[in-house]
Amino acid sequence: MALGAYVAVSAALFALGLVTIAARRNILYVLFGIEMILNAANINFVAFNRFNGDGMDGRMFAIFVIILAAAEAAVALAIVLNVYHLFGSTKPSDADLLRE
Amino acid sequence: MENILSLITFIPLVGMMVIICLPKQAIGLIKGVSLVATGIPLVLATQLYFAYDPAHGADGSYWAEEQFAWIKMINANYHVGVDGISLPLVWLTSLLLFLGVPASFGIKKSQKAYYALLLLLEVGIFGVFISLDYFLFYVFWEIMLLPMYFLIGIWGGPRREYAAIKFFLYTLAGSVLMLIAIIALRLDSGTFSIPLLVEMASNGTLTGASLPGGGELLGMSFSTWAFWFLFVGFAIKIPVFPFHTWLPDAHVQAPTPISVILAGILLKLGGYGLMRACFPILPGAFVENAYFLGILGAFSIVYGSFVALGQTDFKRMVAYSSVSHMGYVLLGTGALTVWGTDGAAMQMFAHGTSSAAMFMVVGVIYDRAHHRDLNGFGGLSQPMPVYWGLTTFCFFAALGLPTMSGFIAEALTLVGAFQSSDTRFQALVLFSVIGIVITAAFLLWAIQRVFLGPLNEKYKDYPDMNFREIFCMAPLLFLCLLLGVFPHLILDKMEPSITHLVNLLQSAAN
Amino acid sequence: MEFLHFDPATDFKLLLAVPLIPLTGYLIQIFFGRKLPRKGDWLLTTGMFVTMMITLLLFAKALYHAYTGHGDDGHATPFWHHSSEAGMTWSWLFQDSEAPNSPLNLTVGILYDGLGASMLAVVGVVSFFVHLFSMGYMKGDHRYHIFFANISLFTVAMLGLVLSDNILFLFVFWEVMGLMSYLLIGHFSHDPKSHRITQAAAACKKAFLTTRIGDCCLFIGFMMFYLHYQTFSFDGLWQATTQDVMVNGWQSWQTTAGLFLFGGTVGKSAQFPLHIWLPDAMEGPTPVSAMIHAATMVAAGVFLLGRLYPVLSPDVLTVITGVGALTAIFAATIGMTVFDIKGVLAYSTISQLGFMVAGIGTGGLGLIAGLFHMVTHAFFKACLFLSAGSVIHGCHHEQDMRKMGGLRKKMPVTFMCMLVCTLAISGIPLFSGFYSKDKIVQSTIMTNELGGTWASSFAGIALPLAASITAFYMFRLIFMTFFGQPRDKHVNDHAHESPLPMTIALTCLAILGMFAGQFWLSNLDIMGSHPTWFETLLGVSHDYTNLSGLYPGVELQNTYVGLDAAKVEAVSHHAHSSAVVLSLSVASLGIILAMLMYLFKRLDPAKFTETFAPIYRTVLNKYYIDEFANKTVIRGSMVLSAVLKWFDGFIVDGIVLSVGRINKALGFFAAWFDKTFIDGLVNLVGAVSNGLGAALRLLQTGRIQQYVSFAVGGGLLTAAWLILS
Amino acid sequence: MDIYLDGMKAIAPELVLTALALVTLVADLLMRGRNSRFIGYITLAGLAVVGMMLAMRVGAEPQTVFGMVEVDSFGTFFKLFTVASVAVVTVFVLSDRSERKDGIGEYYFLLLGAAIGIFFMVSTNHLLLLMLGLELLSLASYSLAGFHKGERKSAEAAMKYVVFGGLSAGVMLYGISLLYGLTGTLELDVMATQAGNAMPFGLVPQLDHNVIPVAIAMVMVLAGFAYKMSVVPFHFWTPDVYEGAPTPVTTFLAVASKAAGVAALLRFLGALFMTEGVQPVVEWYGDRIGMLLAILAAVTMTLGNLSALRQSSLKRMLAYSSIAHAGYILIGVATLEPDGFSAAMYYMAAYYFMNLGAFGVLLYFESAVGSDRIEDLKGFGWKAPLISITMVAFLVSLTGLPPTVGFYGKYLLFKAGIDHGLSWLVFVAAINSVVSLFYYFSVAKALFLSEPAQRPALSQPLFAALLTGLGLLTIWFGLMPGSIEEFVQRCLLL
Repeated sequence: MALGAYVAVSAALFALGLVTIAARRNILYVLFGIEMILNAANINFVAFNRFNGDGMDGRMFAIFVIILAAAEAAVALAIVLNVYHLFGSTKPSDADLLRE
Repeated sequence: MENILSLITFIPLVGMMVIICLPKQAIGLIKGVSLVATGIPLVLATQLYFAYDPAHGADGSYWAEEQFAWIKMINANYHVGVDGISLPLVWLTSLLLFLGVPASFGIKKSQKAYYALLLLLEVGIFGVFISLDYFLFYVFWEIMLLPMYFLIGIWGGPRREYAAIKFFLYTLAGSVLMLIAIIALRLDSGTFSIPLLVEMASNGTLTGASLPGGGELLGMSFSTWAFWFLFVGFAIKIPVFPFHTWLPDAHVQAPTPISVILAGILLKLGGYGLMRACFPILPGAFVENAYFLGILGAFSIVYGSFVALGQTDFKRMVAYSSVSHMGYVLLGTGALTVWGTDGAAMQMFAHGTSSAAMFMVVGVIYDRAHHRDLNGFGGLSQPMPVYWGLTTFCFFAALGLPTMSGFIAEALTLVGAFQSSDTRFQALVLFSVIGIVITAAFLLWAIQRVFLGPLNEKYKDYPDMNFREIFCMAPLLFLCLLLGVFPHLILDKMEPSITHLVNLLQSAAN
Repeated sequence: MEFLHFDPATDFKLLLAVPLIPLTGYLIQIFFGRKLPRKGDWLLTTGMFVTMMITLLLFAKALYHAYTGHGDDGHATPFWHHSSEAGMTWSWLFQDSEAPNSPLNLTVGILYDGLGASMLAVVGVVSFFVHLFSMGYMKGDHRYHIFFANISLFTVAMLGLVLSDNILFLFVFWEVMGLMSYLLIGHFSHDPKSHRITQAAAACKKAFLTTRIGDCCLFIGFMMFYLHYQTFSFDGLWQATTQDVMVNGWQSWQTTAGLFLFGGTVGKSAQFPLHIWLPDAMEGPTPVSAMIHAATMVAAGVFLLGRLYPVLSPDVLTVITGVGALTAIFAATIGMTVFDIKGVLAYSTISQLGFMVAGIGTGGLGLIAGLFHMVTHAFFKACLFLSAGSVIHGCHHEQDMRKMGGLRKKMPVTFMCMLVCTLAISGIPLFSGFYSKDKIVQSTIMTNELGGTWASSFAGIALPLAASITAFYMFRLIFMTFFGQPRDKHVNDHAHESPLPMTIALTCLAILGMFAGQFWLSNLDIMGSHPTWFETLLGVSHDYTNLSGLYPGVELQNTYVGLDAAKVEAVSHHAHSSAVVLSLSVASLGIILAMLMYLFKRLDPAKFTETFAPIYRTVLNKYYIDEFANKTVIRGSMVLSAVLKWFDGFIVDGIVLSVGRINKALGFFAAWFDKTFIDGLVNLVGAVSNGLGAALRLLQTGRIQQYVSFAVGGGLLTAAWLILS
Repeated sequence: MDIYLDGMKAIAPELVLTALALVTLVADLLMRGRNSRFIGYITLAGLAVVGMMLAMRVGAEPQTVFGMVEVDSFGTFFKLFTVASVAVVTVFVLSDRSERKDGIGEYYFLLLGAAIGIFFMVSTNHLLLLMLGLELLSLASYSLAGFHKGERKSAEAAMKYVVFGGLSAGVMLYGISLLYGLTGTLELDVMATQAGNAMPFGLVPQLDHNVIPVAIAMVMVLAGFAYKMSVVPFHFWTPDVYEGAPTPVTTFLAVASKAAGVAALLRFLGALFMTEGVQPVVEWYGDRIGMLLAILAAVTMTLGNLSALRQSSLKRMLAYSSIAHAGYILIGVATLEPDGFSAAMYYMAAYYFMNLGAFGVLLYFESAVGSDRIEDLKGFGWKAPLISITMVAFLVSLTGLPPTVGFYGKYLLFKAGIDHGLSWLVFVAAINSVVSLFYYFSVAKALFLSEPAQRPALSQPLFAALLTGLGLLTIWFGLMPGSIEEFVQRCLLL
């Protein structure tokens, strides 16, 4: 399979992630969106590593990113839970005390 | 004394420290310390004035120089010195600040802070007048703003907040432009030293060539934009039309002693800055634009006087008269003649005394009536004859009556400008003369409205000026008269330095 | 007669003392006057007496020299001294660093010549008598000591002006006189008891401002000369100008500069159209009117012309003649309609000043005559004013002539003095005015015959007419005041002769007014065909082509140029006889008319005023010149100032505000700006959200997903820029 | 094994810091959340040790350990900076009257964790470690922002921060992956210096071939830095998070976190465009990036200042002000020249003094007045003169007026800008500093230009002493800036 295909999939995933973050009305989806972006990057890393020949940099990076994503999800979920407690909603736009 | 200039400058700072350490309640002590801390510089400055050998300035060198490295990384030095242009202003500063202390005795609010700020202000002003290093100059220039902001803002009139920030804003707007120009000059020349910069300028090596793109900015050549940036910085302080609108507000809102210092000295910083740190450093651009500066000067003269004529607020009127009077400084220097520049330098001193006295005049009546509406008085010469006498004296000094220093200054300026090799200046001089007539008109009209005619019954029990008020005003009026009759007392000191300056500029013109 | 020789070494010290004595007096008076016995009047009057004696002594020396000194052609050598002879010069601007002769410096000294000597004496004498008169007249005034201090300082300035050897110092003293005039006119504006307190306050301001316009012209004038000749000294200006003109002819700038110089005269000597301040200046105490506004200060403009005559181009002289003649006739006509006793004298003064100026404008003989008229006029006009003052004083500050009448018996001394001086001003032989005024008329005739200008033709008609009118209104004054029946019983009952100091002053001045013209007693030259003492003193020749007594070593380029001396002399003789006839007839005509109307009541003035009602009203209202000036110059200035004030507040200041206004579209800035700067004036916060820049604010919505979108959008823009650039 | 040991020695401060973090965590557990102050003191002591260790390293020979950690003076500068900021923030936490006394032991742990992230972030040329450091910092910051669990504002701030931060990190990561794909390496200096077609091939062939992918990758990576520094258009989170987070946390975000972003950006750009042996085409591309940064600088400072103008909350105003300052710092960065970088570093140091000070005073006002609204400070200057005067010194410095350290910093930035053809940007910055005067002095105005307030002052001598000390240093380094500048120059020898 050509590199282009991997990159296309990753780009699509990245774009989908962005749209999810920006458009979904549930904070959990927003977090999913972030995960999608991270995974889009992961696809890239692995694919590029495969096509760039030897070396393990890309794959290593991908592993670290997976760990990062997990950590971030943990922290984010804790925060979201707290928000849900205080605002009684999972809609990100409901939390808008802080604004102009 | 080796370090006389540093002593003059920093003794007020010591005084300020002492005041800060004193308890708030020890008002007598605070006033005493202020008097001493402003008095010693006055004595030292007087001594310096008489010790100064004017011939020293004929080759552009400085007196009582001190120099040592300050910030080595950028080659900024603590370099101070005076010449015939700055010395009279240093002396005037020491005098006005000294008189400013007793003039402030009427202030009852937070006196400790007031006198501390006053002394800090003095440090800044002295610093600007004696600095020969551009970086040092700039630092002092800005240091001055802060105490002024608070002095107007805390002890001022009803709209003091507006006036204070407006003052700060205008001056800062000018000075950031100045800063850019200073940096560009430094990058081009590798030095902050004003004498060195002047020397390089006269050798024609200060062209911006070592800046990227030859130092062009927004399509202007280096010397042009650097000149205008510096000029605007100083012109705001003078103030020249159209940068003057901070002045009436600042003056009107400031308490009397601060107005006195503002009009007496702070405005001079602009004119002084032009002569010391703008024109000789960028003589080429100056010569190119000299006529335009002349126009600005002449227009300010006439414009200021007409606007003053239309005022009903006593203090605002006096403030606009400053706009008018300071126009001579630009007109005189722009003409590039020795007399014109002498006149401009003298005008700074003369206006420093007469306008300071005028603000004291306003202060006297404001303290009693708590308003300044020119139309609200009348016949005050009956209960207050001494006040009337001194006011008349002062106003006639301001309108340039011969035998007063203002006349010498204005006459030298006008005759000097008339002789300019640029004959277009003749038209400007003729135009400026309108300002002389109108100045007389609004001052006399003010006298008529305030002092003459039937007495307004409300004011019939007003006490005449007390000793303190007379003490603050009399020395200034005496100076007006003294220098009007014996102008050589000051012209002798200034002239060699000024001739040197004019020669420098003229050689750029050729 | 050794003591009458002029000795520079001592006499210049005396000359220096002349202004210094009253100056010292002034300083003592201003600080301690209130505490001195009699409020210090004796001190200043004594001082003035000493001053007067010195001026008279020095005048005598000049005269002695003129009558005994011999020159090559039998004429007296010019009496002309400069203090540099005694080593008395003063480097004014610089003393330390400049060579004394550097063009940058200004070296000043004292110039003492025939003109100066006579003027100095006039000032000394008049000032002393005015001081003396004031001791009686001002008695009881609540600012008595200040009054004396002020007239004393005024005298200092006038004396200094006369002694100046350069135009700049003349200008200095000129302006100081303006100040003192201001203070003295406004004297009553501090007096709560005065019923004209408001008018006095306005009058002093008007006087100063009007003359200041002239002063500025003068300043411009000598500045222009300085530009070309680098000198302020009279001597230097004469030499430089004549030499320049001999080579290059008269140039247009000289005409312009000359007109500006003349502007000074117009202001100070109350020539049309700047004469408007002088009638108002009568608000001042009468001694002030006598001294400042009749004898000395207003004469300074004429004196100035005398000093600067060689630099005035023929075109300027033409204008001077025209303006002078116009002023003479025009003020005289107004003088006929005024009922205020001082007002008549005021217009009479303007008219007489017009005579002098017109005379100087005709040049040569006219110059001498004009200056001479300045001298004689000083005496008789001072006396007239003081007499009027005496009348007013006697009538308890009543100035309206319609309420007087029949005062002849109540105030005999005043009447006699006033009559003498009226005869003098009317130009009756034996009285001083005749000899000077006659010569002015003679000069106009002469000029016209030698090829005159439009101005001299006009003067030739206007001046005799004015002389006639002068005689008319002066006698009208005499008849209305001193003759007939008392018109107001109250005034008349309380009228009384003035106290001794006043009458002494009056008498002495009247004597001078009678004899100051020609020594007709000694050579019975009643018609004045011989040179007057003044001409002798100035050392002018018979034909008036040589004025080297006035301007030594100067070949005048504007006086009878290219004319044969013999022809000039012949014309002069011829003109003299015509002038005498003309003068006498017009004077008689005026007097007879006045007698018919006011003494014998054969003609009713009311009929005339009815017949010529529109003209009368115009004249009565002083040709509406004040109104015109008010409507144009003053109103114009005020409107301009109001416009500029508005401009300053709303446009210039508004530049910053308009930055804010532009930013209204851009957002917060304007809102903040207005909130802080136009406190509560406009609440723009609402308006802001309508603007473009609401975008900026709307961006910070508080919604995280929108932030994300904006950030992504911004990032895309950034990437686009990076790619496209 | 020697290499391994040397490496451990080289990263000893990081190790000690990690240990310290663990100690605080364990201690908190052991004390069961009681006596949290004690943990604060432990933190301070530990930071002092770390600080001393770092100080001893200044000027040491630079070395690379474990193939990716650069131990050099540049890093040391920012590490010292971080240690100092964290120490001051710790003191803030200790003095924060609104903070609970107990159960906040993890506060210190999180601060230290963030510091560890910064430590690694600023000392690597390897994109992996950079990313890890950045994420560690971010994760700790998210938690800190939401530290006040019961407060809606705090929770909202944390939520916004985590979403925006997650997105930014994701974008940056994606950019890194692209960069990796384009160049075949994660090491920045290799990207810049590699020429020819051998593996890894570096940036050169890509730039020769087609710049668009590189541009996209670059912008994505820069977005990560921009987010940390609050540069437009990645600044949106700043005002809201700053306002909602506890004030000491805000201080940390404004000072240490921003400095970390600056440091990482400087290192990124330095390694990519300014290393020895950089290929001409890469250098050329650097100029484009520099111009991009210059434009962003202009927009950022203008937006920050204009928005700050109408804030009524001091805290939010300082947030916008910190955006504006990011713009100023970018002037130095955009020059892509050593003197510009040193100016930026100097300004960072200046920023440290004045902003810590300003936030400290804010903290004081919050305790004393109970509000951060500027209006509520009216006349308080007369009640608490010392702190208020100190505040004026900070404000003057923030505005950039002499004689303060902020002025000198601005001077250096302007100088670098003019010297490298960015005069227009300097002009914009100059105008901006005039604008900034308005809002900074609205605080001074409120403090002093009104009648004395009724509310009594709060006596906190130690805290006041700390602030006064910062104030004096602000002025002292303004008058005698030589020492810091020398230090900066020594540290910049990359």
